[in-house]
Amino acid sequence: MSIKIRYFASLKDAVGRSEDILEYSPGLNAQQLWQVSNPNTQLPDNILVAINMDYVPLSTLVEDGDEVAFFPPVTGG
Amino acid sequence: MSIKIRYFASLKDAVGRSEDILEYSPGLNAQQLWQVSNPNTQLPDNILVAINMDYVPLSTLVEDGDEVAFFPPVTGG
Amino acid sequence: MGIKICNGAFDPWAELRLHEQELQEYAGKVGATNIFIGTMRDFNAGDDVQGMTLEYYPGMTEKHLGLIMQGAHAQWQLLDTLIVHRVGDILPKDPIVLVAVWSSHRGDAFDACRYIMENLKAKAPFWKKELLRNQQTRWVSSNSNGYA
Amino acid sequence: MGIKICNGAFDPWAELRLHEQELQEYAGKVGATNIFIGTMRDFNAGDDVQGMTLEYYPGMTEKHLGLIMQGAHAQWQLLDTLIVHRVGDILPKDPIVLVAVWSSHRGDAFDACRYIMENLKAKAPFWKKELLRNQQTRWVSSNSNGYA
Repeated sequence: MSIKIRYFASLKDAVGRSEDILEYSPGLNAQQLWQVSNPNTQLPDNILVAINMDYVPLSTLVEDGDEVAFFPPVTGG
Repeated sequence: MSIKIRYFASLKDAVGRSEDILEYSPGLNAQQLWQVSNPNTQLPDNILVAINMDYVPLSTLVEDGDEVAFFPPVTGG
Repeated sequence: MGIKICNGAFDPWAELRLHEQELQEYAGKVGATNIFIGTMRDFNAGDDVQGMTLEYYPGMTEKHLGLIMQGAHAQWQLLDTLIVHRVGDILPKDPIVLVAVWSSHRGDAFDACRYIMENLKAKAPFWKKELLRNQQTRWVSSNSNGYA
Repeated sequence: MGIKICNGAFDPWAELRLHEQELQEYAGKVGATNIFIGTMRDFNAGDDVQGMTLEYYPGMTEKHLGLIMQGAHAQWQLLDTLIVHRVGDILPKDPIVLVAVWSSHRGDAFDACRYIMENLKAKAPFWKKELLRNQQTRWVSSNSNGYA
Protein backbone atom coordinates (compact mmCIF):
# COMPACT_ATOMS: atom_id res chain seq x y z
CA MET A 1 0.00 0.00 0.00
CA SER A 2 1.04 3.62 0.23
CA ILE A 3 0.23 6.98 1.74
CA LYS A 4 -1.57 9.71 -0.16
CA ILE A 5 -0.87 13.29 0.93
CA ARG A 6 -3.20 16.07 -0.20
CA TYR A 7 -2.69 19.83 -0.11
CA PHE A 8 -5.44 22.42 -0.41
CA ALA A 9 -5.91 26.13 -1.09
CA SER A 10 -3.01 28.47 -0.24
CA LEU A 11 -0.92 25.52 0.97
CA LYS A 12 -1.32 23.83 -2.40
CA ASP A 13 -0.07 27.04 -4.04
CA ALA A 14 2.86 27.21 -1.58
CA VAL A 15 4.06 23.64 -2.14
CA GLY A 16 3.25 23.79 -5.85
CA ARG A 17 1.32 20.52 -6.04
CA SER A 18 -1.99 19.07 -4.90
CA GLU A 19 -0.86 15.59 -3.86
CA ASP A 20 2.01 13.21 -3.17
CA ILE A 21 1.99 9.43 -3.12
CA LEU A 22 4.56 8.04 -0.65
CA GLU A 23 5.77 4.59 0.24
CA TYR A 24 4.54 3.70 3.71
CA SER A 25 7.24 3.78 6.36
CA PRO A 26 6.11 2.76 9.85
CA GLY A 27 6.29 5.01 12.86
CA LEU A 28 5.82 8.42 11.22
CA ASN A 29 3.34 10.91 12.61
CA ALA A 30 1.64 13.57 10.46
CA GLN A 31 4.21 16.23 11.32
CA GLN A 32 7.09 13.90 10.33
CA LEU A 33 5.27 12.90 7.14
CA TRP A 34 5.16 16.57 6.16
CA GLN A 35 8.94 16.90 6.63
CA VAL A 36 9.58 13.77 4.52
CA SER A 37 7.47 15.22 1.71
CA ASN A 38 8.59 18.82 2.11
CA PRO A 39 12.15 18.69 3.47
CA ASN A 40 12.86 22.34 2.64
CA THR A 41 9.58 23.84 3.86
CA GLN A 42 8.59 24.15 7.47
CA LEU A 43 4.93 23.34 8.15
CA PRO A 44 3.20 26.70 8.77
CA ASP A 45 1.83 27.19 12.29
CA ASN A 46 -1.87 27.38 11.58
CA ILE A 47 -2.15 24.39 9.25
CA LEU A 48 -4.86 21.80 9.93
CA VAL A 49 -4.40 18.07 9.39
CA ALA A 50 -6.97 15.42 8.53
CA ILE A 51 -6.36 11.69 8.26
CA ASN A 52 -8.99 9.82 6.28
CA MET A 53 -11.15 12.96 6.40
CA ASP A 54 -11.13 13.36 10.19
CA TYR A 55 -9.35 16.21 11.93
CA VAL A 56 -6.38 14.90 13.94
CA PRO A 57 -3.48 16.36 15.94
CA LEU A 58 -0.11 16.61 14.18
CA SER A 59 1.24 13.94 16.53
CA THR A 60 -1.12 11.27 15.14
CA LEU A 61 0.67 8.22 13.68
CA VAL A 62 0.07 7.60 10.00
CA GLU A 63 -1.00 4.06 9.01
CA ASP A 64 -0.49 2.31 5.71
CA GLY A 65 -3.20 3.25 3.22
CA ASP A 66 -4.05 6.53 4.95
CA GLU A 67 -5.01 9.71 3.13
CA VAL A 68 -3.38 12.61 4.95
CA ALA A 69 -4.52 16.14 4.13
CA PHE A 70 -2.84 19.42 5.06
CA PHE A 71 -4.73 22.67 4.68
CA PRO A 72 -5.04 26.24 5.98
CA PRO A 73 -7.92 27.46 8.21
CA VAL A 74 -11.25 26.94 6.48
CA THR A 75 -13.09 29.96 5.05
CA GLY A 76 -16.45 28.69 3.80
CA GLY A 77 -19.95 29.95 4.43
CA MET B 1 -65.51 65.54 21.38
CA SER B 2 -65.78 62.13 22.97
CA ILE B 3 -63.81 59.07 24.00
CA LYS B 4 -63.75 55.89 21.96
CA ILE B 5 -63.13 52.66 23.86
CA ARG B 6 -62.15 49.52 21.95
CA TYR B 7 -62.10 45.92 23.13
CA PHE B 8 -60.24 43.08 21.40
CA ALA B 9 -60.10 39.29 21.34
CA SER B 10 -61.25 37.42 24.48
CA LEU B 11 -62.03 40.70 26.22
CA LYS B 12 -64.36 41.68 23.39
CA ASP B 13 -66.16 38.34 23.86
CA ALA B 14 -66.28 38.89 27.64
CA VAL B 15 -67.81 42.38 27.48
CA GLY B 16 -69.99 41.46 24.51
CA ARG B 17 -69.10 44.45 22.31
CA SER B 18 -66.16 45.80 20.35
CA GLU B 19 -66.45 49.49 21.20
CA ASP B 20 -68.08 52.20 23.29
CA ILE B 21 -68.34 55.90 22.57
CA LEU B 22 -68.39 57.95 25.80
CA GLU B 23 -68.86 61.60 26.60
CA TYR B 24 -65.55 63.01 27.81
CA SER B 25 -65.44 63.69 31.54
CA PRO B 26 -62.23 65.27 32.80
CA GLY B 27 -59.92 63.64 35.33
CA LEU B 28 -60.53 59.97 34.57
CA ASN B 29 -57.62 57.60 34.13
CA ALA B 30 -57.82 54.44 31.99
CA GLN B 31 -58.70 52.22 34.96
CA GLN B 32 -61.56 54.56 35.96
CA LEU B 33 -62.76 54.77 32.36
CA TRP B 34 -63.09 50.98 32.34
CA GLN B 35 -65.25 51.11 35.49
CA VAL B 36 -67.49 53.78 33.96
CA SER B 37 -68.01 51.63 30.87
CA ASN B 38 -68.15 48.29 32.66
CA PRO B 39 -69.61 48.99 36.13
CA ASN B 40 -70.38 45.32 36.80
CA THR B 41 -67.12 43.80 35.50
CA GLN B 42 -63.77 44.12 37.18
CA LEU B 43 -60.87 44.72 34.77
CA PRO B 44 -58.97 41.40 34.57
CA ASP B 45 -55.43 41.50 35.96
CA ASN B 46 -53.44 40.87 32.83
CA ILE B 47 -55.22 43.31 30.51
CA LEU B 48 -53.11 45.72 28.47
CA VAL B 49 -54.12 49.31 27.73
CA ALA B 50 -53.26 51.52 24.79
CA ILE B 51 -54.18 55.16 24.33
CA ASN B 52 -54.03 56.39 20.75
CA MET B 53 -52.20 53.15 19.84
CA ASP B 54 -49.42 53.52 22.43
CA TYR B 55 -49.10 51.21 25.41
CA VAL B 56 -49.73 53.12 28.64
CA PRO B 57 -50.11 52.34 32.36
CA LEU B 58 -53.66 52.06 33.74
CA SER B 59 -53.07 55.21 35.73
CA THR B 60 -52.74 57.35 32.58
CA LEU B 61 -55.24 60.21 32.35
CA VAL B 62 -57.60 60.05 29.39
CA GLU B 63 -57.92 63.22 27.28
CA ASP B 64 -60.83 64.36 25.16
CA GLY B 65 -60.75 62.70 21.73
CA ASP B 66 -58.61 59.76 22.86
CA GLU B 67 -59.03 56.23 21.58
CA VAL B 68 -58.55 53.89 24.53
CA ALA B 69 -58.08 50.16 23.85
CA PHE B 70 -58.26 47.28 26.32
CA PHE B 71 -56.97 43.86 25.31
CA PRO B 72 -55.51 40.61 26.61
CA PRO B 73 -51.82 39.60 26.20
CA VAL B 74 -50.88 39.48 22.52
CA THR B 75 -50.41 36.11 20.83
CA GLY B 76 -49.20 36.83 17.32
CA GLY B 77 -46.26 35.43 15.39
CA MET C 1 -37.96 48.25 5.08
CA GLY C 2 -41.35 46.66 4.56
CA ILE C 3 -44.36 45.80 6.70
CA LYS C 4 -47.26 43.87 5.25
CA ILE C 5 -50.44 42.58 6.87
CA CYS C 6 -52.05 39.85 4.72
CA ASN C 7 -55.69 38.87 4.97
CA GLY C 8 -55.22 35.67 2.98
CA ALA C 9 -52.47 33.13 2.42
CA PHE C 10 -49.00 34.33 1.48
CA ASP C 11 -46.04 32.49 -0.03
CA PRO C 12 -42.84 33.32 1.90
CA TRP C 13 -40.53 32.48 -1.01
CA ALA C 14 -42.49 34.70 -3.38
CA GLU C 15 -42.50 37.55 -0.82
CA LEU C 16 -38.74 37.22 -0.37
CA ARG C 17 -38.06 37.11 -4.10
CA LEU C 18 -40.23 40.18 -4.62
CA HIS C 19 -38.62 42.13 -1.79
CA GLU C 20 -35.09 41.32 -2.97
CA GLN C 21 -35.88 42.76 -6.38
CA GLU C 22 -36.31 46.10 -4.65
CA LEU C 23 -32.95 46.01 -2.93
CA GLN C 24 -30.71 45.84 -5.97
CA GLU C 25 -28.99 49.11 -5.03
CA TYR C 26 -27.16 47.54 -2.09
CA ALA C 27 -27.30 43.87 -3.09
CA GLY C 28 -23.48 43.74 -3.29
CA LYS C 29 -23.26 44.86 0.36
CA VAL C 30 -25.44 41.99 1.59
CA GLY C 31 -23.39 39.17 3.10
CA ALA C 32 -25.99 37.67 5.41
CA THR C 33 -29.74 37.14 5.38
CA ASN C 34 -31.60 35.62 8.29
CA ILE C 35 -35.20 34.63 7.86
CA PHE C 36 -37.76 33.37 10.32
CA ILE C 37 -41.05 31.81 9.26
CA GLY C 38 -43.73 30.91 11.78
CA THR C 39 -46.26 28.38 10.49
CA MET C 40 -49.47 27.05 11.97
CA ARG C 41 -49.12 23.70 13.70
CA ASP C 42 -51.95 21.17 13.80
CA PHE C 43 -51.50 20.79 17.58
CA ASN C 44 -51.19 23.05 20.63
CA ALA C 45 -51.31 22.46 24.37
CA GLY C 46 -52.08 18.77 23.83
CA ASP C 47 -55.02 19.28 21.47
CA ASP C 48 -55.53 18.92 17.75
CA VAL C 49 -56.12 22.29 16.12
CA GLN C 50 -58.09 22.47 12.89
CA GLY C 51 -57.90 26.16 12.16
CA MET C 52 -57.28 29.54 13.63
CA THR C 53 -58.51 33.11 13.41
CA LEU C 54 -56.00 35.91 13.84
CA GLU C 55 -57.39 39.22 15.04
CA TYR C 56 -55.38 42.44 15.04
CA TYR C 57 -55.72 46.15 15.81
CA PRO C 58 -55.45 47.95 12.45
CA GLY C 59 -53.20 50.96 12.84
CA MET C 60 -51.68 49.99 16.18
CA THR C 61 -50.33 46.71 14.83
CA GLU C 62 -48.51 48.34 11.91
CA LYS C 63 -47.27 51.13 14.18
CA HIS C 64 -45.71 48.71 16.66
CA LEU C 65 -44.20 46.50 13.97
CA GLY C 66 -42.58 49.69 12.66
CA LEU C 67 -41.25 50.61 16.12
CA ILE C 68 -39.82 47.11 16.58
CA MET C 69 -38.14 47.32 13.18
CA GLN C 70 -36.68 50.75 14.01
CA GLY C 71 -35.41 49.31 17.30
CA ALA C 72 -33.55 46.61 15.37
CA HIS C 73 -32.06 49.13 12.93
CA ALA C 74 -30.90 51.23 15.89
CA GLN C 75 -29.12 48.31 17.58
CA TRP C 76 -27.53 46.47 14.65
CA GLN C 77 -25.95 47.33 11.30
CA LEU C 78 -28.73 46.31 8.93
CA LEU C 79 -29.31 46.90 5.24
CA ASP C 80 -33.00 46.01 5.14
CA THR C 81 -35.80 44.33 7.07
CA LEU C 82 -39.17 42.84 6.13
CA ILE C 83 -42.13 41.70 8.21
CA VAL C 84 -45.16 39.95 6.71
CA HIS C 85 -47.95 38.83 9.05
CA ARG C 86 -51.13 36.97 8.30
CA VAL C 87 -54.53 37.88 9.78
CA GLY C 88 -58.00 36.37 9.43
CA ASP C 89 -58.82 32.68 9.07
CA ILE C 90 -55.89 30.34 8.63
CA LEU C 91 -55.28 26.60 8.33
CA PRO C 92 -52.56 24.26 9.62
CA LYS C 93 -49.31 24.46 7.61
CA ASP C 94 -50.08 28.06 6.55
CA PRO C 95 -47.33 30.61 7.16
CA ILE C 96 -48.35 33.08 9.88
CA VAL C 97 -45.32 35.34 10.02
CA LEU C 98 -42.21 36.05 7.97
CA VAL C 99 -39.34 38.15 9.30
CA ALA C 100 -36.29 38.76 7.11
CA VAL C 101 -33.14 40.75 7.86
CA TRP C 102 -30.39 41.65 5.39
CA SER C 103 -26.97 42.76 6.63
CA SER C 104 -23.29 42.67 5.74
CA HIS C 105 -22.30 40.38 8.62
CA ARG C 106 -24.06 37.33 9.99
CA GLY C 107 -24.07 38.17 13.69
CA ASP C 108 -26.20 41.24 13.00
CA ALA C 109 -28.67 39.29 10.85
CA PHE C 110 -29.16 36.50 13.41
CA ASP C 111 -29.45 38.83 16.41
CA ALA C 112 -31.77 41.32 14.74
CA CYS C 113 -34.12 38.70 13.28
CA ARG C 114 -34.52 37.08 16.68
CA TYR C 115 -35.01 40.46 18.35
CA ILE C 116 -37.76 41.35 15.89
CA MET C 117 -39.52 37.99 16.39
CA GLU C 118 -39.37 38.14 20.19
CA ASN C 119 -40.62 41.70 20.27
CA LEU C 120 -43.34 40.93 17.76
CA LYS C 121 -44.48 38.02 19.96
CA ALA C 122 -44.41 40.22 23.07
CA LYS C 123 -45.75 43.55 21.81
CA ALA C 124 -47.48 43.44 18.42
CA PRO C 125 -51.27 43.43 18.83
CA PHE C 126 -52.36 40.12 17.31
CA TRP C 127 -54.58 37.53 18.98
CA LYS C 128 -55.11 33.89 18.02
CA LYS C 129 -58.34 31.98 18.44
CA GLU C 130 -58.01 28.25 17.87
CA LEU C 131 -60.68 26.01 16.36
CA LEU C 132 -60.40 22.58 18.01
CA ARG C 133 -61.53 19.22 16.65
CA ASN C 134 -64.95 19.34 18.34
CA GLN C 135 -65.77 22.74 16.78
CA GLN C 136 -65.00 24.46 20.10
CA THR C 137 -62.92 27.59 19.98
CA ARG C 138 -60.46 28.97 22.50
CA TRP C 139 -58.32 32.06 22.64
CA VAL C 140 -54.59 31.42 23.01
CA SER C 141 -53.79 32.95 26.40
CA SER C 142 -50.19 34.10 25.94
CA ASN C 143 -46.96 33.67 24.01
CA SER C 144 -43.91 32.01 25.52
CA ASN C 145 -40.48 33.59 25.70
CA GLY C 146 -38.43 32.23 22.78
CA TYR C 147 -35.07 33.07 24.31
CA ALA C 148 -35.70 30.62 27.17
CA MET D 1 -32.00 16.12 6.21
CA GLY D 2 -30.22 17.26 3.09
CA ILE D 3 -26.69 18.27 2.12
CA LYS D 4 -25.96 19.63 -1.32
CA ILE D 5 -22.72 20.93 -2.84
CA CYS D 6 -23.43 23.03 -5.95
CA ASN D 7 -20.87 23.72 -8.64
CA GLY D 8 -22.92 26.51 -10.21
CA ALA D 9 -25.40 29.13 -9.07
CA PHE D 10 -28.34 28.07 -6.91
CA ASP D 11 -31.61 29.83 -6.08
CA PRO D 12 -32.29 29.67 -2.32
CA TRP D 13 -36.05 30.12 -2.70
CA ALA D 14 -36.27 27.33 -5.26
CA GLU D 15 -34.14 25.03 -3.04
CA LEU D 16 -36.39 25.75 -0.06
CA ARG D 17 -39.58 25.22 -2.01
CA LEU D 18 -38.24 21.92 -3.37
CA HIS D 19 -37.09 20.70 0.03
CA GLU D 20 -40.41 21.57 1.69
CA GLN D 21 -42.26 19.43 -0.84
CA GLU D 22 -40.41 16.46 0.63
CA LEU D 23 -41.45 17.17 4.20
CA GLN D 24 -45.20 16.94 3.81
CA GLU D 25 -45.38 14.07 6.32
CA TYR D 26 -44.62 16.33 9.29
CA ALA D 27 -45.57 19.70 7.81
CA GLY D 28 -48.31 20.11 10.46
CA LYS D 29 -45.68 19.76 13.21
CA VAL D 30 -43.56 22.63 11.86
CA GLY D 31 -44.09 25.85 13.79
CA ALA D 32 -40.76 27.53 13.13
CA THR D 33 -38.29 27.72 10.27
CA ASN D 34 -35.04 29.61 10.52
CA ILE D 35 -33.00 30.20 7.40
CA PHE D 36 -29.58 31.69 6.90
CA ILE D 37 -28.26 32.73 3.50
CA GLY D 38 -24.68 33.86 3.02
CA THR D 39 -24.12 35.87 -0.16
CA MET D 40 -20.99 37.16 -1.80
CA ARG D 41 -20.26 40.81 -1.07
CA ASP D 42 -18.48 43.06 -3.56
CA PHE D 43 -16.06 44.20 -0.83
CA ASN D 44 -13.85 42.60 1.83
CA ALA D 45 -11.09 43.89 4.09
CA GLY D 46 -11.28 47.32 2.46
CA ASP D 47 -10.96 46.14 -1.15
CA ASP D 48 -13.37 45.71 -4.03
CA VAL D 49 -13.86 42.06 -4.86
CA GLN D 50 -14.85 41.10 -8.39
CA GLY D 51 -15.24 37.37 -8.01
CA MET D 52 -14.29 34.39 -5.92
CA THR D 53 -13.31 30.76 -6.30
CA LEU D 54 -14.45 28.32 -3.64
CA GLU D 55 -12.34 25.19 -3.23
CA TYR D 56 -13.41 22.21 -1.13
CA TYR D 57 -12.34 18.70 -0.17
CA PRO D 58 -14.82 16.33 -1.81
CA GLY D 59 -15.80 13.66 0.68
CA MET D 60 -14.46 15.39 3.78
CA THR D 61 -16.64 18.44 3.23
CA GLU D 62 -19.87 16.43 2.99
CA LYS D 63 -18.81 14.26 5.94
CA HIS D 64 -18.25 17.23 8.21
CA LEU D 65 -21.42 19.00 7.12
CA GLY D 66 -23.21 15.77 8.09
CA LEU D 67 -21.51 15.66 11.50
CA ILE D 68 -22.44 19.29 12.16
CA MET D 69 -26.04 18.56 11.20
CA GLN D 70 -26.12 15.52 13.49
CA GLY D 71 -24.69 17.66 16.28
CA ALA D 72 -27.59 20.08 15.85
CA HIS D 73 -30.18 17.28 15.84
CA ALA D 74 -28.63 15.89 19.04
CA GLN D 75 -28.85 19.23 20.87
CA TRP D 76 -32.21 20.59 19.76
CA GLN D 77 -35.66 19.24 18.89
CA LEU D 78 -35.58 19.54 15.10
CA LEU D 79 -37.84 18.19 12.39
CA ASP D 80 -35.50 18.74 9.44
CA THR D 81 -32.33 20.51 8.33
CA LEU D 82 -30.88 21.49 4.97
CA ILE D 83 -27.44 22.75 3.95
CA VAL D 84 -26.65 23.92 0.41
CA HIS D 85 -23.14 25.23 -0.31
CA ARG D 86 -21.70 26.63 -3.48
CA VAL D 87 -18.23 25.74 -4.83
CA GLY D 88 -16.28 26.84 -7.90
CA ASP D 89 -16.31 30.30 -9.44
CA ILE D 90 -18.81 32.76 -8.04
CA LEU D 91 -19.76 36.40 -8.51
CA PRO D 92 -20.85 39.19 -6.16
CA LYS D 93 -24.51 38.86 -5.05
CA ASP D 94 -24.44 35.09 -5.60
CA PRO D 95 -25.64 32.95 -2.69
CA ILE D 96 -22.75 30.98 -1.16
CA VAL D 97 -24.49 29.04 1.57
CA LEU D 98 -28.04 28.23 2.64
CA VAL D 99 -28.85 26.68 6.02
CA ALA D 100 -32.46 25.92 6.94
CA VAL D 101 -33.87 24.39 10.10
CA TRP D 102 -37.46 23.26 10.67
CA SER D 103 -38.77 22.71 14.20
CA SER D 104 -41.92 22.94 16.29
CA HIS D 105 -40.68 25.82 18.46
CA ARG D 106 -38.76 28.91 17.47
CA GLY D 107 -35.96 28.80 20.05
CA ASP D 108 -34.77 25.48 18.62
CA ALA D 109 -34.84 26.77 15.03
CA PHE D 110 -32.87 29.96 15.81
CA ASP D 111 -30.29 28.24 18.01
CA ALA D 112 -29.71 25.27 15.72
CA CYS D 113 -29.42 27.36 12.54
CA ARG D 114 -26.80 29.56 14.14
CA TYR D 115 -24.95 26.55 15.56
CA ILE D 116 -24.81 24.97 12.10
CA MET D 117 -23.56 28.19 10.49
CA GLU D 118 -20.85 28.80 13.10
CA ASN D 119 -19.64 25.23 12.94
CA LEU D 120 -19.71 25.27 9.15
CA LYS D 121 -17.59 28.43 9.20
CA ALA D 122 -15.16 26.90 11.71
CA LYS D 123 -14.91 23.27 10.54
CA ALA D 124 -16.22 22.57 7.05
CA PRO D 125 -13.35 22.35 4.54
CA PHE D 126 -14.01 25.20 2.11
CA TRP D 127 -11.52 27.86 1.08
CA LYS D 128 -12.18 31.17 -0.65
CA LYS D 129 -9.84 32.85 -3.10
CA GLU D 130 -10.80 36.42 -3.97
CA LEU D 131 -10.28 38.08 -7.32
CA LEU D 132 -9.54 41.77 -6.73
CA ARG D 133 -10.05 44.70 -9.08
CA ASN D 134 -6.50 44.63 -10.44
CA GLN D 135 -6.83 40.93 -11.39
CA GLN D 136 -4.75 39.97 -8.36
CA THR D 137 -5.99 37.04 -6.30
CA ARG D 138 -5.71 36.40 -2.58
CA TRP D 139 -6.78 33.58 -0.31
CA VAL D 140 -9.08 34.61 2.51
CA SER D 141 -7.02 33.84 5.63
CA SER D 142 -9.68 32.92 8.18
CA ASN D 143 -13.32 33.24 9.18
CA SER D 144 -14.41 35.42 12.08
CA ASN D 145 -16.49 34.21 15.01
CA GLY D 146 -20.11 35.13 14.31
CA TYR D 147 -21.21 34.93 17.94
CA ALA D 148 -18.88 37.80 18.87
